[in-house]
Amino acid sequence: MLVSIAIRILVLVLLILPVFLDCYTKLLAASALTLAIFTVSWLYLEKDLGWASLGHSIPFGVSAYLFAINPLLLFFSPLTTFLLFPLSIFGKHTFPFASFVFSVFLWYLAHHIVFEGKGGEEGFRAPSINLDLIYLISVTILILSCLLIWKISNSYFGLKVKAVRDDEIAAKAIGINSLPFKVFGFAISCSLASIAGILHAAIFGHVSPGVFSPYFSLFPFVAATIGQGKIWSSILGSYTVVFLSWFLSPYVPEFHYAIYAVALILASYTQSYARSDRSV
Amino acid sequence: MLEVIEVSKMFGRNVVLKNVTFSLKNGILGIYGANGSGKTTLLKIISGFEKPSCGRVFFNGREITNKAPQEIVKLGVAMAFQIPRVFWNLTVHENVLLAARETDYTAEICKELNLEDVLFKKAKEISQGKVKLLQLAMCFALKPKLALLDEPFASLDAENVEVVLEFLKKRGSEISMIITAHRTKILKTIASQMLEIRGGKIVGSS
Amino acid sequence: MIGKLKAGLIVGLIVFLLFCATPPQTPTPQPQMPEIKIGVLVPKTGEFSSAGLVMENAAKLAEKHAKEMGYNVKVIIYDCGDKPETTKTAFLSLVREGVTAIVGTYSSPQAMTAADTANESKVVFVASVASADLESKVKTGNKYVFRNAYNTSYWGILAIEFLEKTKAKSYYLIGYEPLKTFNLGMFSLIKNSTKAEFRGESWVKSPTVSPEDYKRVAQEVAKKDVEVIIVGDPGLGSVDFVREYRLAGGNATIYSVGGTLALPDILAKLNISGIAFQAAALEVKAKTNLTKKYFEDYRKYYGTEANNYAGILTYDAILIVTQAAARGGDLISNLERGTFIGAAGVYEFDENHQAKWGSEKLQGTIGIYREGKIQVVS
Amino acid sequence: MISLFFSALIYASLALCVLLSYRVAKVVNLSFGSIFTLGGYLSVFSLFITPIFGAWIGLLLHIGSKRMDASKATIFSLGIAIAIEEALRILFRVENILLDSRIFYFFGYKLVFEHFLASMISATFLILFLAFELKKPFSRLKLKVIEEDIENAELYGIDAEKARAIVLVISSAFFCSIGGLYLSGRVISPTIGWLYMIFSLFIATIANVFREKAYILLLPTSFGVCWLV
Repeated sequence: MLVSIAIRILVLVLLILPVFLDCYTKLLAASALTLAIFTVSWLYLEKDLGWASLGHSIPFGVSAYLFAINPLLLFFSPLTTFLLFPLSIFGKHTFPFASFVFSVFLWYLAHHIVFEGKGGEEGFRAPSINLDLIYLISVTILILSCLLIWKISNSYFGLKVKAVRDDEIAAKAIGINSLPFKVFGFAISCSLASIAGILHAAIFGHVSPGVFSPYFSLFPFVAATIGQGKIWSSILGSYTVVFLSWFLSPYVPEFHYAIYAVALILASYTQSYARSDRSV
Repeated sequence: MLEVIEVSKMFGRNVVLKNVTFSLKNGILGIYGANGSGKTTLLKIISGFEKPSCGRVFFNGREITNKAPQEIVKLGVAMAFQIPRVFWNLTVHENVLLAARETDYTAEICKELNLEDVLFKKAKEISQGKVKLLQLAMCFALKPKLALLDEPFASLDAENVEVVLEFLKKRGSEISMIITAHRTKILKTIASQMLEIRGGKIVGSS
Repeated sequence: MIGKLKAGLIVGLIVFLLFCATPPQTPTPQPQMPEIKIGVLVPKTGEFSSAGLVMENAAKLAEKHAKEMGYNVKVIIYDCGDKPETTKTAFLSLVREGVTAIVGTYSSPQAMTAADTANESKVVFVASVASADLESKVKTGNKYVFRNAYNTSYWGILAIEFLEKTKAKSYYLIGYEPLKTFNLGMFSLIKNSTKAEFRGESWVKSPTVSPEDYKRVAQEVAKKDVEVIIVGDPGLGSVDFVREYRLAGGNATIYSVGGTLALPDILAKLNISGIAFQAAALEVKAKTNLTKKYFEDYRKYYGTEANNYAGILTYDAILIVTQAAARGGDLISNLERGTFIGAAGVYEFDENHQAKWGSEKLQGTIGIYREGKIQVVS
Repeated sequence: MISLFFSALIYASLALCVLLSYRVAKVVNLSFGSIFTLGGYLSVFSLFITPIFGAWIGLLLHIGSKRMDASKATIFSLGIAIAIEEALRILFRVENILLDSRIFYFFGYKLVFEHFLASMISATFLILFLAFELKKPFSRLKLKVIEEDIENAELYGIDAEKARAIVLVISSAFFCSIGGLYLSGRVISPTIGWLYMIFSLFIATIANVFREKAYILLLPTSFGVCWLV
């Protein structure tokens, strides 16, 4: 209990503190913040729906691309749900890898996206927004998304979503049609991931095929592993990965990949993944 | 209330049910037969979890053959599986609440089925016998007109068999039931009508 | 016990007081010139880390040479990774170090982001390697961006020059699909301004999509009767293509736009005759007094052959900034007006802040690998 | 055409490794890509150490992911993949490495000797496996039981763990040595193996559709995919 309160206070401090610091720290914090929103979106899909996506960079990256090509296209970003959702036909066990492979495929494909003579491996320039403003927007969105997920998760509706996660046949036996609940859950998660992608593009003012790279597709999984599947600690986990990799990269090349390797190996031992698994 | 007409089911070349026909007005119908005689398949066909190869099923005059299970449930036919299918990561209370939709009724059923002591434990944390009770609780929490109970006494200890028997007798007056079992002894104490099924065919009734 | 503690405390206090009371050490004599801090963005990690190593070595060499010339320079090297995101943060952390200007970056997305960040943080950025469309940035009012590397149209000009010099009668173009936007511009320039006959073009898919596609293209092109093949992919795939093309019996001269096929080590190891390539400078053709020094010292300190594009241009960018900053006053106008000596030639910037490649004193070099040796074509 | 056939042979045998480790060892082994790359880097020193290192990593994989379900074992293999890649990045952060290669004449065709050798080894591997399929019905049956249900197999006294270890060790050793051979003549980078793995994963996925006949249809599938792509 005490630990969880401490974590919440720490997260709040991490959210507020950068407002008073210099541009560089704010950029780092903003980057960690968007990735925290990204992690929260992933965590909802994994916790409440039981689908662990290793290709969550699909909604993240596609929305970032749409936003960069034309900011008005951002309204289409919730449609990215229909890129990720069809992969659920592979079943819960294969879904992580199907989504991972699909995100890698999009990574390659993104090198070929050319629009009005721009793009390709160079990527697109995204509308850049004032850092202070976007930082405040990101903080608001993170808090709102946590609230939203908390609210949905604890409602009767959320209970049905969780029921579908645990056993679709049992859900049918008590009259719950699983499809709409699944689509709804995917839509919530993908929309949040899309928002994170758009914020990411707006912060760096540029979108390149790198948004589909394993760095992003595996990020939420790794952050959630560090946070042991709890929402607040996973936010802290995102900050940890971002800060550690920025600060340690000059000493250990691509430090984040070392963190990734450790987190993936640990995650396969600890039970923090695909929770519906634990039942049967 | 329920009419099953000429229902057959094949898995590949394997015939599991062959021209099964029977009807139920009300009361409790017991179906008995050896393992693999087709009892479970029959219940699954009625509840919509399996599609019959041919034949038709009517409930209260409406055809329910090939309807999705969740639609059949809404018409008032609930099913309790032999191997319990519950929501393992939700608490017992949440499990029953999902079916009952109201807290008071949830509490009532849980009390009747002796689930009160594990009300706020997750389904995966309770014993197998309690899970079996939970499955029944969920089935009846739906307030069905017809309950299909697949081997409700299997893997229960004597004490829990008593609890279930008591419960079924009490509800039997208002809800029709089809209960399957491979032993007839307990079945005879509550069933008003009995069917024997062998090799996918109905061979006798009493 | 307490007594000991007290004694310790008193000793500590005395030491502290003594320390405070010691007069500050006599300051080292101030150098005549104020220190010029130059930030260098190098892709130490990620996809381009092998180029990053070369750039890092070259940057250290530039610092050393500049000091020998009497400039008071300090080079601060930061890792910019392989992504624009990492570049932006690395750029800002260099700004925080208080650098005069920042040079480097490798890929185009990185250079584009660095250019925007330069404008936001009002620090000069000299792109030394990337071939991105930076001129449009300058045109739209970002005066903080310069580029001493040549742009893709100059790639085309060098290719045309090669065709003219060798009096080739026909040529064939091999594009690389992921680099289509680059390749197309260069190809149309070549098609429009050379007398040699165009015999067609093929595109190689990314090996990540089809790992064997280069074989198909190589075998297809080997059957064509053509004198020069111009390869638009300067990456690792170009090596595969060349090997397969020769295996399939093709004997045309292959002209590469640089990159991997311009590396002396690779050429020597590959040992296939008739590979022409473009470079910013080659050791065999000294352009300024720094050319030879760069190549010789690089070999001396790092034990390998010097890189003739990413390395030398980073080296030059540091020297350019050093010379401009040492003149005092506004760095941007110094860069806009001055001329600067580098290892690849004498640099001047045009109105779009692009180094005037192709001018009399600054020209690319075309080399060809033949019978175990690199010869200069132009 | 002949080079296409040789490539198809190599990819078919790589896909066979992927398929076997999926079906028998119950893991979508994502570390094959890095093992392939590792083979390339090791071949700088000697080609003979490649299978040893490969086998060693296979064993590590087996021990590390023992008793894990498919998804967790796969996650584990992804972790190993990234760890190998990262280790290569730290150890070999030098200028581009171009691996040596020799020219070889085969019925008038000019080929890279190492590539030819890789195809021959692959062909042998495929033939041996098919012979095992056809000639040893009992072992084949055991393998099938393991593919169906590993716990059931153990219940009936089949040493599934041993089979798993053998599959992982052999397939990793194979990937590593093919990596050493097939990457010769190329400029290598720590990420180069991914594309070979994804390509063979692709072929294996298509072949997997044919269920029981998958092993026999691997070569035609591989040939078809290579020809199409």
